[in-house]
Amino acid sequence: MEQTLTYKSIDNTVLDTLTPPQRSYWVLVALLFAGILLGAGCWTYQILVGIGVGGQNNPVFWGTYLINFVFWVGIAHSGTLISAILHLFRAGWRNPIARAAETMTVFAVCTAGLFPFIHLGRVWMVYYMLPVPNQRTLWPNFQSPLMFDVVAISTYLTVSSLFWYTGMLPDLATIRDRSHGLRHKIFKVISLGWTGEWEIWRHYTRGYLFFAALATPLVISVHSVVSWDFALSVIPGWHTTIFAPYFVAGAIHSGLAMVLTLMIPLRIIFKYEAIITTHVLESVAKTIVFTGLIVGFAYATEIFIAWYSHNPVEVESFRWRAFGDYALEYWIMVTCNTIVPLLLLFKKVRTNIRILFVISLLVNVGMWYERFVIIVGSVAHDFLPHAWGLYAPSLVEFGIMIGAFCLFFFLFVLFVKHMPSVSMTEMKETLQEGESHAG
Amino acid sequence: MPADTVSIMGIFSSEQRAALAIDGLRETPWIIEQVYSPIPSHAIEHALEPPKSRVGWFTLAGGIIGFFTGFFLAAFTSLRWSLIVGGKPVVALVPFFIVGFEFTILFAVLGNVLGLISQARLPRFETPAHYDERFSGDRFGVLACCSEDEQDELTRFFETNGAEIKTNDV
Amino acid sequence: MSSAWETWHERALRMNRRTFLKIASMGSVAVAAGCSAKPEDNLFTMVRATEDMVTGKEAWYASTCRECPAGCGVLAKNREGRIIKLEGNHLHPVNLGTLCIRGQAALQGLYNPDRLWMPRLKTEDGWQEIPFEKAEALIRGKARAAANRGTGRISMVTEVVGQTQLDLFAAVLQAFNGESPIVFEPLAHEALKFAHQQIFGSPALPVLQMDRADVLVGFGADFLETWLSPVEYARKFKAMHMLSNGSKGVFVQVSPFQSLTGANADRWIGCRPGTEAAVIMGLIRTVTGDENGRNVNRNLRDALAVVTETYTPEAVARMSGVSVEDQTIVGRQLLAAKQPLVLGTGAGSAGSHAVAAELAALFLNLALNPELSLFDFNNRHRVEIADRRSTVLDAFDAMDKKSVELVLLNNVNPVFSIPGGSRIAKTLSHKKRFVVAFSNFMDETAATADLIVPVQMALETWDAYESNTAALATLQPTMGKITQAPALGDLLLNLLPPDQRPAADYQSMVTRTVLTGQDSQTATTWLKTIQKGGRFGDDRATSGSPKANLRAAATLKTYLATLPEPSDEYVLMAPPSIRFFDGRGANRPWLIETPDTLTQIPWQTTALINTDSMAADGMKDGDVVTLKTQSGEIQAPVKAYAGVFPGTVVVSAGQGHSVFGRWGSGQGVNPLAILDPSVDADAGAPSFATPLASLEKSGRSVALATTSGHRLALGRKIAPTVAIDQIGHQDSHDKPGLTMDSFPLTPPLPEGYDPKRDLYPPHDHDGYRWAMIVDMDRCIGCTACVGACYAENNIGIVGEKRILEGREMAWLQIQCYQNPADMARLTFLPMMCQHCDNAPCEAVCPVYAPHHSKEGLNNQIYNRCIGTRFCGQNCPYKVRRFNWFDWERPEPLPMQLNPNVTVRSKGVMEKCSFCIQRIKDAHNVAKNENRAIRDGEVVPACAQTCPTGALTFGSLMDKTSRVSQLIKDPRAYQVLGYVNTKPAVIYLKKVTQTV
Amino acid sequence: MSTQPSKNQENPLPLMKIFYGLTAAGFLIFITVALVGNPARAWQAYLLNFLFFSAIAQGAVLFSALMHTVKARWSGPLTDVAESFTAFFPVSLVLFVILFLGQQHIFPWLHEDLHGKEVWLNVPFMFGRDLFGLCLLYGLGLTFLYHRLYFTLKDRGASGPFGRWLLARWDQHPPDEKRLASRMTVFGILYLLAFALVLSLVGYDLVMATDPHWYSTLFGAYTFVKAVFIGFGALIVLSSILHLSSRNGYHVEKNQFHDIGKLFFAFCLVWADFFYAQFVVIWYGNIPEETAYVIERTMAAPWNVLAWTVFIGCFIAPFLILLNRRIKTMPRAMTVICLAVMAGIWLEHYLLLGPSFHHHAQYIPLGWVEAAVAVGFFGLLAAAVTIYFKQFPELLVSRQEQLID
Repeated sequence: MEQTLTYKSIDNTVLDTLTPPQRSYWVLVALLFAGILLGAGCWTYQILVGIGVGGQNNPVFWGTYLINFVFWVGIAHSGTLISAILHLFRAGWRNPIARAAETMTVFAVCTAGLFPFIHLGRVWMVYYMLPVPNQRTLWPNFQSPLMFDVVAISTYLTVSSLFWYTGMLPDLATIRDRSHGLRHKIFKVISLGWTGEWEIWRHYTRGYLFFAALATPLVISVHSVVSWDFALSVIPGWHTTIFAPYFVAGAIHSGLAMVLTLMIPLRIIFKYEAIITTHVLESVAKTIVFTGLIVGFAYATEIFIAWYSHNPVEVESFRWRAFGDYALEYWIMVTCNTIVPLLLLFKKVRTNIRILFVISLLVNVGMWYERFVIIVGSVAHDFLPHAWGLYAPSLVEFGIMIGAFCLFFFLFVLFVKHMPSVSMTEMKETLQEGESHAG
Repeated sequence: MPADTVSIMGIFSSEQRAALAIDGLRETPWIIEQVYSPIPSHAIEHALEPPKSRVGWFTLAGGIIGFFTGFFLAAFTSLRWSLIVGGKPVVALVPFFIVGFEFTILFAVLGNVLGLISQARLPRFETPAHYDERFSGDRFGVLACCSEDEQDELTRFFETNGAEIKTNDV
Repeated sequence: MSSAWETWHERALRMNRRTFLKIASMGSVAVAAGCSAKPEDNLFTMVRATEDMVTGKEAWYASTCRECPAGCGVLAKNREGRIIKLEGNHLHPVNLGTLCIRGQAALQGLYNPDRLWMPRLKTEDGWQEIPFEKAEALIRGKARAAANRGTGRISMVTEVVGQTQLDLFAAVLQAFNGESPIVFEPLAHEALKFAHQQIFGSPALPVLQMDRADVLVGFGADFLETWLSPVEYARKFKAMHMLSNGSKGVFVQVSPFQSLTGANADRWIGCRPGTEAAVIMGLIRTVTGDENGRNVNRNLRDALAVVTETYTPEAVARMSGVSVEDQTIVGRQLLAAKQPLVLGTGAGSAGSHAVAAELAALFLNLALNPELSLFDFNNRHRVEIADRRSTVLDAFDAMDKKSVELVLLNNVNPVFSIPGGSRIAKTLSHKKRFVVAFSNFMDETAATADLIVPVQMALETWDAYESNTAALATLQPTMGKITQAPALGDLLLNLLPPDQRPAADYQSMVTRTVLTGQDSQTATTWLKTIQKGGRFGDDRATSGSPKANLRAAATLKTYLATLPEPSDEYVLMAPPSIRFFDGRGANRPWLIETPDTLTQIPWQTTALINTDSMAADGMKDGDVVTLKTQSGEIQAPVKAYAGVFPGTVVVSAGQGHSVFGRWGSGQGVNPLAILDPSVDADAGAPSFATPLASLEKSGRSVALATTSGHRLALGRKIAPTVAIDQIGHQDSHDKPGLTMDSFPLTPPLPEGYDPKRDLYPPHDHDGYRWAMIVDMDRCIGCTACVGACYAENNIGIVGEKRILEGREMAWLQIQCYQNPADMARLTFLPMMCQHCDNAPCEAVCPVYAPHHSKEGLNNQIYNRCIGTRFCGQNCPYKVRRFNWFDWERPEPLPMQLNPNVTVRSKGVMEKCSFCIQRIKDAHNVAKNENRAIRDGEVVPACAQTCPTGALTFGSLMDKTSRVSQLIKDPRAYQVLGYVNTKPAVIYLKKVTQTV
Repeated sequence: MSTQPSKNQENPLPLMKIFYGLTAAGFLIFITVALVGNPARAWQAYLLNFLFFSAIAQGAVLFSALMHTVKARWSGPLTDVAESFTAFFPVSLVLFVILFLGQQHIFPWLHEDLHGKEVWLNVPFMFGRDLFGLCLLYGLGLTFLYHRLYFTLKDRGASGPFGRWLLARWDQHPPDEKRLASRMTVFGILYLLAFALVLSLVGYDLVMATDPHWYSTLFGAYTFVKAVFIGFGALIVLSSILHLSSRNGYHVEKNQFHDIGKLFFAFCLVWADFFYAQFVVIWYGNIPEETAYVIERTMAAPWNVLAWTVFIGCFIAPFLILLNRRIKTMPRAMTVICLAVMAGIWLEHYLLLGPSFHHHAQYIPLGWVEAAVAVGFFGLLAAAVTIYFKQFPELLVSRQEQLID
């Protein structure tokens, strides 16, 4: 496929995606916006009446809000992973999807960032969590995992946005040079007068490398921090050392799946076949198998150590996970996250776009349930039997969840139609390498 | 530069050609004023052998500052009231390390951006006259200057290297 | 149990200082009571602040609890003119400073939003509010008319009241040619009284000196819940049953339904309903048998021989289902006892069976202890003045015959609490008859009246009440008026023409009662008495126990004939409950919201069925069944319960009101309605048990609003027990280690830290390290502490729906763990915030809302909390409570709110604070007197009210404090200690003994 | 350690003699101590070194499998060297079997009440499963190597006896190259999986279980990350030495050194991360079941000294040094750093095992016995690798055009 690509064809393919959209597009946008309004409505209602309109209770103080938070932060991960780590490893298949992945990251972080607010009992007091003293010079508690979150997530948002924007600069210039009128003016500004002269490239390449080098540990740290929201507690099923790597792997797992979920339709709609080749999708698929195996390994380890520990609380906690009230959720999680991805070992499956798409959806579902099983399943059944309880999400929570999904896709849909959803410059680089190998 | 010099822009359709031209020019007394490229080309880099960028120092500085900022922020704030939580020491190094780490990354990145825009002198508000819009697409430009009398020679040099010529008269 | 006495004595002494503080003065209240104002007026503006009414400072008034006939002494805590809390009066001999949950909830009667503020007259178009003067005039008119038309045209039915009031009633009725008032009490202990009458010649209810017994055998008397004087007997029971120098008394309960009382027995033995008497007869046979060395009075033996001969162990086993072994065990215990005491059935068995059992029980007591040294015949419970059920019913039936025109009802609800109450309703609603209900609530009976006149409640009025012969307790207005209602006494006095009035006003009558017999008649004496809350323990006649009349054996024989033959038909039992008594508590949210300790279910009424028979019938918890008797049918969800004899269905009485305010109406079911309305002919005892015509599954099933997820500890060291001979022995096989079983006690003090184990350095506390010791051997699960906690800490009421959702708010819960080996063996675990030294909840909060105070408390700053709920999540004990909503408090309930405790708004986490407001008060007092806080000076609400002294609070820094002593107890352990949170609540294991 | 090609004949092979010498010396000392001196100590040293050197070999081989699986284009000559460590696999297996003799001294839990853990912690089962695991791992490793060799030797020839034999075999019945290629990939992947599982198992069984009451879910992963860390270290050391030694044509590009250096740096960070991930969780929970173990090793004397040494030697120092870009491209410098790190990890192994064996030690009981046994094991490893290169000397011939597969 790559041979047919030229600088021009790349530019044209990408620029064609920026043509004025048809009505159907705006309908979609409108629908998504309606979804957002629904979510916003539910949230307002919750603020007015009280957090009790959700399903949380004692002992399950945390419900879908935290589940969705972790879910979206997870999604947010593979963006930077693909972009940064694979950039360091110089894996060629990264370039076609890097831009979309980074975009996904930025929007996913925004979506995730909403949930801690939605989750709060007194969201109007949220500024207590900002690092500013109150009138009696009392500051937030930096020993709290939630403060780690505040620091980590905001850092992550800043860094990934900057990374994303910096990466876009050359492409913005390209669009500027191919456009007229208002769009020209806008892109003239946002491309910061990029001229691709060597003096700029010299520093740019270097800076971008450091970006990647810094983003990589950041990705890992951020989801480790998220995992420590749970692991630093004492609750059986939460308090376990494997959580940090396990969550990171899980995050990448879900993120890659989401990349496929986004890329496959994009590829068809925008005729990206030449750029986002099946080879690229395959590589993503293979990585999913890998991450799937890691989370599988983690599931197994948890169960094994719980059994090995002979600590009655641990043992019961994990027995109940697999065979208790949430057994269904548990097995959905295991199946979708570790068993189903194994299908991708077969080239036939990998290369069949439809199946690939379905599997990517299943993994997303599985990862959502993983968070459910961990967050709800552990506290519902912890130390004192008399305090055991169950939890089921309420309609309000579902409303907000729908709103969140709509918000994410809303932003993404707006982006792909107005910004280069594939990095032209990096594609050209890939092309260059391709030639040099050929020659 | 002296008043009697002219800048001539050779526009190349391929990276290699541009690179060769650059190599060629560096043998001659003509000065390469500027090189334009849609991609960070290795070939051109080899040809130009530009000095190493100093962006990294900004990044490093940012990182170091960040680490201590984060760490001391955490320590300072907890010492305002010295409240004991969970029986842990008021200044708890182990968890504060996380704060320190995140700040390291944050400040390092900010330093990096600062370095980038200061070194590359971005943003720029007007594009140079000799800039060709294709430079952001599929063309490579080499701008060299010579004294007026050598103008034809340089032009010929470019053409032999398969470039199209773009001159902007001063 | 001398040591037991000491502890109680100490308690009293310790409290004395404070007591005098409390009753420092009154007087101003008289003023307050004198002035009248519109109810809606804010109290504070009404009450003139006088020396004892300092804003921001509480004043205490001694009075008497009238929630049940026991008549415990209370101290009412008055802030800015309104009572915010009731505590027991330490000088009152009945309850020595403690209260039960009903006593705690009395305030919710006072401030009940459904309370009536104005008289209501029934008209064609519904109820019409009329002024009190009009109501009074109306009654006077009716009374005059009735009196003129002839004698006996006026009758009155009253609850159990003090003698002063009773005399007044009599006088007034007489003045109008009426008959003497009927005293109606749903739980009137007719059978017991009858037995006493038969054997000793008078229907007395003597006070028992249970505390001096060493072996106690009960046959259903629920003396920890409703029987005679629960608080008193709870204390006395623990006095005999608590561990003291290595031994403790024995308590065996033989009954069809375990009930809370049986759950506290060393051994509960189930028997077929109604056959208690048979078991007792078997025991008499054993005891009076020649073979054992016990010298039983020959005449008695002969008298009984004829009756007992047929009751061979096998026969008894066949009738009652109590195995021969169990009978011998109980017999052996009784024979070995020095001071045995046998209690008959409580309410909860059919009339004649109860009579038989009570007679037999008395005879057994005689056989075991001829001089009945544990019966104080000179000191008798007030409730004995209540008329037998038969008398009450006759009175109502006679109304038509005698064409009674005016009926006065004083705070009684026969329509609800008498089986077949509908008949009474019919009588009362007869159009020719004018019925006046002196009642503060619209209940089933009031609804049938023509005129409802609210009168002052116990805490608002002057009165005197003879809790028992030895204790004349006084009542005084403890607060400014929130109602214009007159005292009943005054209202009745005004009915009489001024010249015939025995006194100008009722208060002076009370004064007279109080002063009679006192050497000085001065106002100061009166004042002192009022301040103390009554005249206690005056010297009274000390005649020995009366002569037993052995001919009663014959009566016993006839009654034994009525005992039921073994059959497999279901029997419905409707025992009164500790929370609702006869049902009068059913409109008080604290009582409804507090789960029944045995089922852990609030709000709902369940039908308890033996676990095995339920499984056999293929029923599961929550299945709704239809219970049919001759008198009707009810539907209730079933709940499996091991402490029920197979073939018995237990539906505790009290709920299921048709009319009883917003919380009472339509909540739960009323089993009384379908009980057999007939009463025993001679004894006049009603039935609280009736054979079921049928028990059918309705097919419906409801969710049970339980507050307990699971009832077994699953081998976790949560509520362990220790056998009495194992105390002090290392309970875990291996040496102190790191695992759940081997983890050592780690006090929340620097010495609790071990550098080999702890990653954190120990931290010191500033002067005090507050801690609580919970003696699980003393906890009887009565939930008085829970009620006190609700009252003290302004805890919200969430309602049935929220409970089902798992949003209960109780800071302190009595959890109940079952013994997997014997599901009927229960251990009660009072669970509240453990104020850990390494509290997992603190560190995870991003805003320091929970943190560790200098005195070791786990503080929760409400206005700092942003509701991340991380703390609740990370609390191993799950004792943190979150305000999911703003909880409703309809007016005038907010008047009860404790001004020293924040009322939490939605979105905020809360939990037990060790009553920090009381600690602060103690700090202020100590500071003013410039000394340290004394041990025992700070008493949290729960510890203060506990009738058995199971909770002890103090500072661990003070090495001489009681907590510091108790923590050395070999029974001491910490729940989940191995998690290393170093809880400041240390539990003492429950002591079991095999019987 | 260096090895030399059998190309230049005039050179006798002193190296082999040296290595055999070291081996012999080490094991003589071990046997003497084990028999007459202090058997416990000898066997514990044996266990320590077995774990350490096996991990090196396993980790180094992982490099080749990994590079092949991710189709990395830069690894070039490094993979050849990485594969040479397979030579230690058979040796390691034998060493493990020998370990069986010392069971009394290396399994403290044999003398404790385990409250039901016997189901898992009993010698036959443990040896059974670990032996099986190692066989599986090594089997897969060797099979992978076999396929690799086919392609390597095909276009580079083989003069060593074993190499010749292989080539001859393939000439007789040439295998289907496509199938071979794909099977190679499969075995590469399988090796990666087995690596993770088996090393976790070994970590749990032979290290974590020495304190049968302590557990940490991450410990298995921690073990194999550590193995990768030192494996890559060894790889760098060996290839640098070969690169520097004038006596062969082996040559590694600057950027290749840079890349492997970056990988090593990365795993330095991962190792630290995995350590911290366990430490912070246990620190924050403060649950004695977990803390006691950590406190004894990191905070209480005498072991805390060792802990700090390890931490500085394996993380702080390398981290600060390797931040610098140029240093990664200097074979000499990298050799020193890697050796230091490996020494550090060796101590770390000792830190994990020591306290379980020596309760309430007043001083760190680290001495010549451990050192001697280490020397012995080193000799074995070196010898094995040398033999490997004697079989395939072509691997050390410089190759300009680097093959990519």
